Amino acid sequence: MPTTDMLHQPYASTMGPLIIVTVTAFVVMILEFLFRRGDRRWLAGISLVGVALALAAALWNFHHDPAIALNTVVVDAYGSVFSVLILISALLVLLFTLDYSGGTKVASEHTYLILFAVVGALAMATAVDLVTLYVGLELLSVASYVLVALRRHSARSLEGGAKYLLMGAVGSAVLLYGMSFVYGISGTTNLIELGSNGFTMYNNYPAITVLAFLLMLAGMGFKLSLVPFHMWTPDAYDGAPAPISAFLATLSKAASFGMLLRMLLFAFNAAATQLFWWAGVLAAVTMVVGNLIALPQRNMKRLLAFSSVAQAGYILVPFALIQTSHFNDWPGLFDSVSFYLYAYTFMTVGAFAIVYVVSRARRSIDSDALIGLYQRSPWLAAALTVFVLGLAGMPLTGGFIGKFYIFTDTIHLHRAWLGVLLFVTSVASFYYYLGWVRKIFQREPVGDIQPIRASGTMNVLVGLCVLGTVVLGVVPAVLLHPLQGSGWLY
Amino acid sequence: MVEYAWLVPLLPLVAYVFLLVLGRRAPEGIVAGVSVVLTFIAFLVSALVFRSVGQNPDLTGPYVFHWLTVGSKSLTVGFEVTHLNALMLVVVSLVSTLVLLFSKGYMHGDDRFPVFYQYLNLFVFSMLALVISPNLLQLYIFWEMVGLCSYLLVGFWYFKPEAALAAKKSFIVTRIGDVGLFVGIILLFLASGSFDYSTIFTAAAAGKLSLGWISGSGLVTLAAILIFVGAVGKSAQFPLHVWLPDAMEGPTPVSALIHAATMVAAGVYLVARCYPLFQLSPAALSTVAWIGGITALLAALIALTQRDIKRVIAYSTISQLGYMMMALGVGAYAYGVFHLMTHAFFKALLFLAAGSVIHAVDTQDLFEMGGLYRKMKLTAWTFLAGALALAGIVPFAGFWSKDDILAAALESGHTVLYAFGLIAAFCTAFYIFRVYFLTFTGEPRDPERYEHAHEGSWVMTLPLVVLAVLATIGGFFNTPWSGYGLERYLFADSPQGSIGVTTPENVGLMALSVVVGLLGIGLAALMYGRRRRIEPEKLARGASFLYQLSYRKFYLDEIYYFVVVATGKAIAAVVDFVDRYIIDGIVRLVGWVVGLVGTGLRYTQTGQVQAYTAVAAFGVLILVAWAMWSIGGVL
Amino acid sequence: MSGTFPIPTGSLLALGAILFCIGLYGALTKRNLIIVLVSIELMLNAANINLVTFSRLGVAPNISGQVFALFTITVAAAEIAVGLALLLAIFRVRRTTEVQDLDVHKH
Amino acid sequence: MQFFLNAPMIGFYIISLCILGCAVMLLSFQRVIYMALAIGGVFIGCAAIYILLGADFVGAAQLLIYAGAITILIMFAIMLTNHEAADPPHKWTPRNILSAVGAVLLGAVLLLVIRSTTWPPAVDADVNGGNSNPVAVGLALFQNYTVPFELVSLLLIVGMVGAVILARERKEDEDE
Amino acid sequence: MGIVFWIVLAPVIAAALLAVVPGIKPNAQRTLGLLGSAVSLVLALIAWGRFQYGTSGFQEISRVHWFTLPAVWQQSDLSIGLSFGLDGLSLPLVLLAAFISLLAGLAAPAREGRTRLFHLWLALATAGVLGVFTAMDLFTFLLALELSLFSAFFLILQFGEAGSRKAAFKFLLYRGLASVLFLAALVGLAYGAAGGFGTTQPDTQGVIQGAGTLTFDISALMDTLHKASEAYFIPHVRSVLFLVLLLGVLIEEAFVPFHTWLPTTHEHSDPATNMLIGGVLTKTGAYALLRFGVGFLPGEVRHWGVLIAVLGVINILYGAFAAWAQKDWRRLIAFGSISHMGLVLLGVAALNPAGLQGAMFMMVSSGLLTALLFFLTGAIQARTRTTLIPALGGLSKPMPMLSGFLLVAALGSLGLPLTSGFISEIQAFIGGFGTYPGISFVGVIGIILSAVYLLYAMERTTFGPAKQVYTGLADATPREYVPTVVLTALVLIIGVYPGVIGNLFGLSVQALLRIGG
Repeated sequence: MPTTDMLHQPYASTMGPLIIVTVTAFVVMILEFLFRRGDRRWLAGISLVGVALALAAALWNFHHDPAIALNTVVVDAYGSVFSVLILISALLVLLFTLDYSGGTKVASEHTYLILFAVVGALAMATAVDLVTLYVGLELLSVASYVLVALRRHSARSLEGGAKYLLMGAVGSAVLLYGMSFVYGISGTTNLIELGSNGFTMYNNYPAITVLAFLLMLAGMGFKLSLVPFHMWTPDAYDGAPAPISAFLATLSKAASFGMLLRMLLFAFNAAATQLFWWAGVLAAVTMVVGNLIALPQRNMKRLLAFSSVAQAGYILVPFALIQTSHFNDWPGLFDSVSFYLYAYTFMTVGAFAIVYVVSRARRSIDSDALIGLYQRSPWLAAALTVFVLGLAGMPLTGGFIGKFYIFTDTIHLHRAWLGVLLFVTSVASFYYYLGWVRKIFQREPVGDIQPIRASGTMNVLVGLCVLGTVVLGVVPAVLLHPLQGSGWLY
Repeated sequence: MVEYAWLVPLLPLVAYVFLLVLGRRAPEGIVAGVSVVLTFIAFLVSALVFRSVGQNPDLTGPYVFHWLTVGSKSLTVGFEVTHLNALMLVVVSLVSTLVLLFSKGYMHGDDRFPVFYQYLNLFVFSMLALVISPNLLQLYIFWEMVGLCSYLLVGFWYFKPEAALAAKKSFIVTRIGDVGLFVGIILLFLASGSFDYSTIFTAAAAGKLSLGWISGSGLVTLAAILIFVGAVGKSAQFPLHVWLPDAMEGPTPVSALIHAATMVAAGVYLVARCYPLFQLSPAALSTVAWIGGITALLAALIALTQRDIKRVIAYSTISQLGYMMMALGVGAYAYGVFHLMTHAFFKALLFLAAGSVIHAVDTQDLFEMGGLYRKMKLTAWTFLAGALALAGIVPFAGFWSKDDILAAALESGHTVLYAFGLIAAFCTAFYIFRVYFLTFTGEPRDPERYEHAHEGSWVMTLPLVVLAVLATIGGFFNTPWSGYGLERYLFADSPQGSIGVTTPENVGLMALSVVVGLLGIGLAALMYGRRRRIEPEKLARGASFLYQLSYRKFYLDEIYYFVVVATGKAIAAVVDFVDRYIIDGIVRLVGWVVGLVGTGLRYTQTGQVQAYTAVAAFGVLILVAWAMWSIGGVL
Repeated sequence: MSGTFPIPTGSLLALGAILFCIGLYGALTKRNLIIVLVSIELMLNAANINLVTFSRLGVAPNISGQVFALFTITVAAAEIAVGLALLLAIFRVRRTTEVQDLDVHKH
Repeated sequence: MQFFLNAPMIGFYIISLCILGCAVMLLSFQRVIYMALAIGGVFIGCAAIYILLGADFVGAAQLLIYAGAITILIMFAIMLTNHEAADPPHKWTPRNILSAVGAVLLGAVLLLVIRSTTWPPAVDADVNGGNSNPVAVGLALFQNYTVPFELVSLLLIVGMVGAVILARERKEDEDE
Repeated sequence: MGIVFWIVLAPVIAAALLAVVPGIKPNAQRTLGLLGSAVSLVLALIAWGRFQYGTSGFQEISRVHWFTLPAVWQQSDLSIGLSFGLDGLSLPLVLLAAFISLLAGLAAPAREGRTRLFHLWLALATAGVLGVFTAMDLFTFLLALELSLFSAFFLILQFGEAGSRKAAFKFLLYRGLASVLFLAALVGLAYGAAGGFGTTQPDTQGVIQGAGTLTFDISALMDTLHKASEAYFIPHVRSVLFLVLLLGVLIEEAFVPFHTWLPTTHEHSDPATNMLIGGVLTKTGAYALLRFGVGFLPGEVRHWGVLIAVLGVINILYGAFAAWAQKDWRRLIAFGSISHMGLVLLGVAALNPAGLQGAMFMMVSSGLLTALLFFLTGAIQARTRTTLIPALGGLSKPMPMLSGFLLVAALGSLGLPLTSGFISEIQAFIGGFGTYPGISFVGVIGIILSAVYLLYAMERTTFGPAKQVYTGLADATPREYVPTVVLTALVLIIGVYPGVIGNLFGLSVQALLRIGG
């Protein structure tokens, strides 16, 4: 085990975003403690600035050669792609909270808790060490548990938090148990070392390798709400404050996918063709169940929860393709995963935001609250239409390109049935997504119509999300081009 | 002149377009005038064509233009004049002119007088175009067009439910036959690569018609029979004759023109036109003969008892068309065409006369007429001429043509068909004089109607007179005294000389058929004449079954209704049921099941976190156990 | 000092596995939220036993396993702290600590 | 795998028995407070195993954090909530049976996997690199695991703050 | 950016303007929407004028590179773009689509507060179908298909009558599924053509090697698949791909037994939507069958010819019988069009010039006639408030012109000569009899049945005694004359001189077949 020169490490180019967000988190926390009274929305402003800086740093990292710090944190293009995604969703979620905390009273600590969670997420995206990944995951998770339960006087919120915590803890126990086996048969927790002795590992301990892989996959499955580990999802999303639901659906999921990809591929690259079939099974089950269960759902947040389950299934599809691909092909798979995640993030945050605005204005979370939205607020109606059409995979949104990309992957790599299943279940999802659209454009009798107005922040947020969704659909090259250069060196 | 034959159909088309432009409010005089004049010019042109064809047989080649390319084959349209269709042109345009003139009087005062003339002109155009078509495709096109006109004209009084029904029936029943023609010409096209008569006949004669799945001779027979099926529909031959009597719901001039003189004869014309093909297939020919014979007899038997004046004449038409078919079937090509021509004259005459009567008394029921001779002498006399021609009494036109046919049937060895023909001839004489006596003689049965009856204006009587003259002398075109002019004329189409058989004079047979005709007239006179010797009612009661059989048209309409229509409706109902409840039911079931599964899955979200964890734990268990089992060596 | 270690790897791992399953069973069946949390801790402990075992007896014995176990312990502590705080909050609102009573969310 | 008796082996069996016994007790007690005590036994037993395996520092940490802090925390939690809480007597309800089947089957699969694997020879290796165990752990922490170490500190802060946020009574947001 | 690009883009621009320009009056909104289709139509007519009759390939090619999918496979990137072009197969359908969408826009009544949305969706749907017919690569095709799917969904949903909700979702789910099957089959074929399903054995790690460059370009794929489809496909893979494509066609085109969405949709949609769906949208499946089925896999078409032909005949008869039993004009028209499109299957199965040409004619003809029928029944419905056949009757009296045109449309539908229906029918049957005489023999019964159900409906609609309630209803207004006369004229023009469009696709059809060997 090499000793490490702590002083001469490429901190800036690797841990820049991480450090910036951490510092911001502490600053916000301390300021929060110091100024206990009054409106503290400006704290969110500070955190926004911090995240924006981190985002700039992460983008700047793109232009750097891949580097590794402390044997642990690596920033290659791949890490940057995920860091940027995480920071973008953090930005959106923070914008969301700005409006939310203005409208609803929640414990004001959410700002720095979110920032800490972002730190965990960034660690998950950039670490190449099982311990770091695990700790990052837990940091994200623990912060999330608290965030979900943040409306401390609401049983819904608390119970959502408790359920998330219980299942999350079981999940991390399963994950950890799997990790322990990986460590046992390789003798290292470092992904790069793991990658280099993967062959020996698999050849000597095939059963243990498979076992460890599945346990880790399942453990991550809890976080990613893959079927059958998804059942906490609707309850937690339902109970959590709206921005936190969006946070769980996007940021948390993106980070977990980043971690899953890196962890599983590094640890099991040699055995990839034997192992990733199981990801395909999970993806298939997730797509089918996630979409079916969403069909009769009327509660908008729960529906979005199930939708996010189904979408996780779509994103998992490329993982299954690892089974049939060459190592050289993998970057393409990551590209499709990350592209879809980007598109998904914009669409989902936007949808949550509008659902929040509408449900607050109409004092109902039932999807019937959407009826007549087009008359109440054409802008929100149009935006929500864009989001759900995107989630359904309509052309000219990022969702379509993303699905198409994943689909071409499945054909490339001889898992066409998964691709077809993806689209078939998407067709089933038309039913509930467009069921919303139907309600949005359904006409209400005149006289009952009170316009819905969203706050400025919310409009900015929704605008950004629409922009993201549409830009990714119309000029996908914006993202595809940088992705093309991405790959990983470590 | 032949190269101007296209003018013949074009002139009525011009009239049609002109009327279309004039619209529905045009004055009757202009409408009728333009139509009659243009059609009359068409008649003159066709007469000139007829003459020049007769003088110079070499000028008849087809004039065609490219129409559409199918694969490597070029389809053409154009016109062609043969001896046969030159004759047809004359007949059609002549009868058309007369009927158009007659209609001026008959339709006077109708709301849609211009529309009626539009339709008629369209019909005349289509019929003439059908006749001069140089290929089967074009023939089929106009074949359907005349069908359409028939549909429109039968349903002209659309507000009468019977007319609507009859129009529909006429179209659908003829369409059944048309499908046969359709398939037939497609097969011929596939086998020969062309729709042109000449190409097809040449190939057929050379034995070069071939398709992979059928022998050459089999194909000829099949195609001929399919073409004949088309003719059966259009010419109202058994078993597709049921539409024609119903078509009498249309205005009477329509019946005269379309359902007696021209369109229904198109089937006969078609068989005649395709005669080279039929000649190659004895089976097809005997099919034609037998269908014709059966139709002639059957329709004559039905006509015996009908009460509606137009229906009697309609069945008569069917019967006479049967004669023509029989003639063609037994090989007497020239006689078939000859009868077609004479029939056109006397049957148009009969219909127009009947129309004149109907116009006068406003009823079609024979038993509401009577004694009209006193009011309508001209009509009665002309009707008598037509009736005598139909009954086959020397020297009226029908005698010559019908007698030739009967003689040819006997000559060719079809004794049974000859017998059929003879019986039918007896019936013919009987029923047409039954009509005559019931209508014109005796006492008026409905005095009120009788009071209003009067002869029509000259536009109505002139055509009657012209046709009566033709019905009287029309037979002389093909008698020993004219040197069998028509035969010679027609045979010029064929390089081999005569087409089919001709028979020598047989005075015995002639006498026999005249006697039979006279017997029929006599019986009619005994039953319906001034001094009744036989009570028809008693007879009807005495032979109740036979009477009912005839009066109910052998129950064919009912049989068809139950066998075809009801079955079809039942299938439709079943299909609809299957569609709504089984196919769509399955679809809804799938949707329902999916929804149910979704709802079921939704109810797995019990809110119990330990249940959630249990599901997850089983998920892990299944994954791990499955994997361990599949890699082997562990479980 | 390379001798043979007296305890077979399999036995230690088996102990971990059994503990893991007992923890799982507890997490699935115990009614009190605290005990459920505790059962989950058992599962984490099982993983820790594995880690420490492998740290000594794995393919390449090294200290990492122990360090990992330390991290796990810390993480578990944080997790249970939050869990217990959550429990208190729930108790305050719902006056219960039974898992079955967490049923606000359904379907 | 050879079966032989020696001091560490006997110790291992005793400790294992303790751990599993306590764990089973945890499952079968009805009073919540007893369960909490049983868990303490498990934690201590684990610490013994760690020490047996030469991981002295981890064992100590286990004792301090788990057996000490966490058990106490649990006690507090029980006291603060319904300290009379008790499970009803154990019954084989369908849920319990199903859970037991699941757990047993999973255990069986895991054990079979472990048994079917040929583990590397149990070499009595030195993992401490010549240092004492705590020093070795410290070196590893600060050389290779600096980042997780820092992260875990954040985690602890989050845990602490989170616990405080959730647990404390606060007036300002009661009017929600 | 060639002319074809603008043909597709014009409605999109119109839609975008409709979406963003605020505060314009409904009439202006309508004009804006119409302008989009009108520009498309004019451009399509110009393209027609410039059409090079001597060539069979795509003309007027416009390509726009859009983005590049970093390829997973063989390190070759997949360039995704929009490329449009016209050939003899697509130009008639483009003209049809532009025409009918313009007329549908004209036919649509002004709607209280919803004119904007209606024309927006109409324009987008138009752009979608135009894109489908002009697409020169698979991605463009699929994209356009989806666009038309969603836009039409909204048209049905928001502007239909009671029950339109279920109908819209049925439409969406069915056609969505069809799109998926197209996607699977077409992308699969493209990969196959690039050697993706090569006969090369999997290597040691189970990874299958391939060779060649991936392209979505339709003409390139036609070449490749024609030359070497044996080399690139294990036969059963090719069969599976073809069957998936066929299934997609069957669903997309509403063929029995996957048709139930069509009657439901028509029954609950407004006339203008029905014109668009019945006239244009239901031709995309058949177009795909020609373009991809025959164009890419003629061997498979031949192999499965009996199946396709039998399906065709089943559709002809089933549609006709079902139409006979219908009480609602709109359902009747729907089943009638199913029956018509059955003939397309028969023509395609025949795989000879006459059959394919008949299929093309039938698509155009059925489009025109269905649109005309829907327009007329819509106009009648606007007056009588019903399309139920038993409730109508004697309409010739109050509205002779509408009745007259309805009759023309019905006669065209039943394949009367000198209408486009006949040209289609006879060529399809010539094709059918050329290859499958026995099956075609059964199919011709459909000719009788079409007369039966149409005349049956006519008898109860326009004939008969005039009903009291309908006296005094107005006949066609000048605005209604435009679509009626234009559509009728087109039906007749094609019927009288079929070469007017037949010349367009003659060569393309032969090109399809020559490739078929």
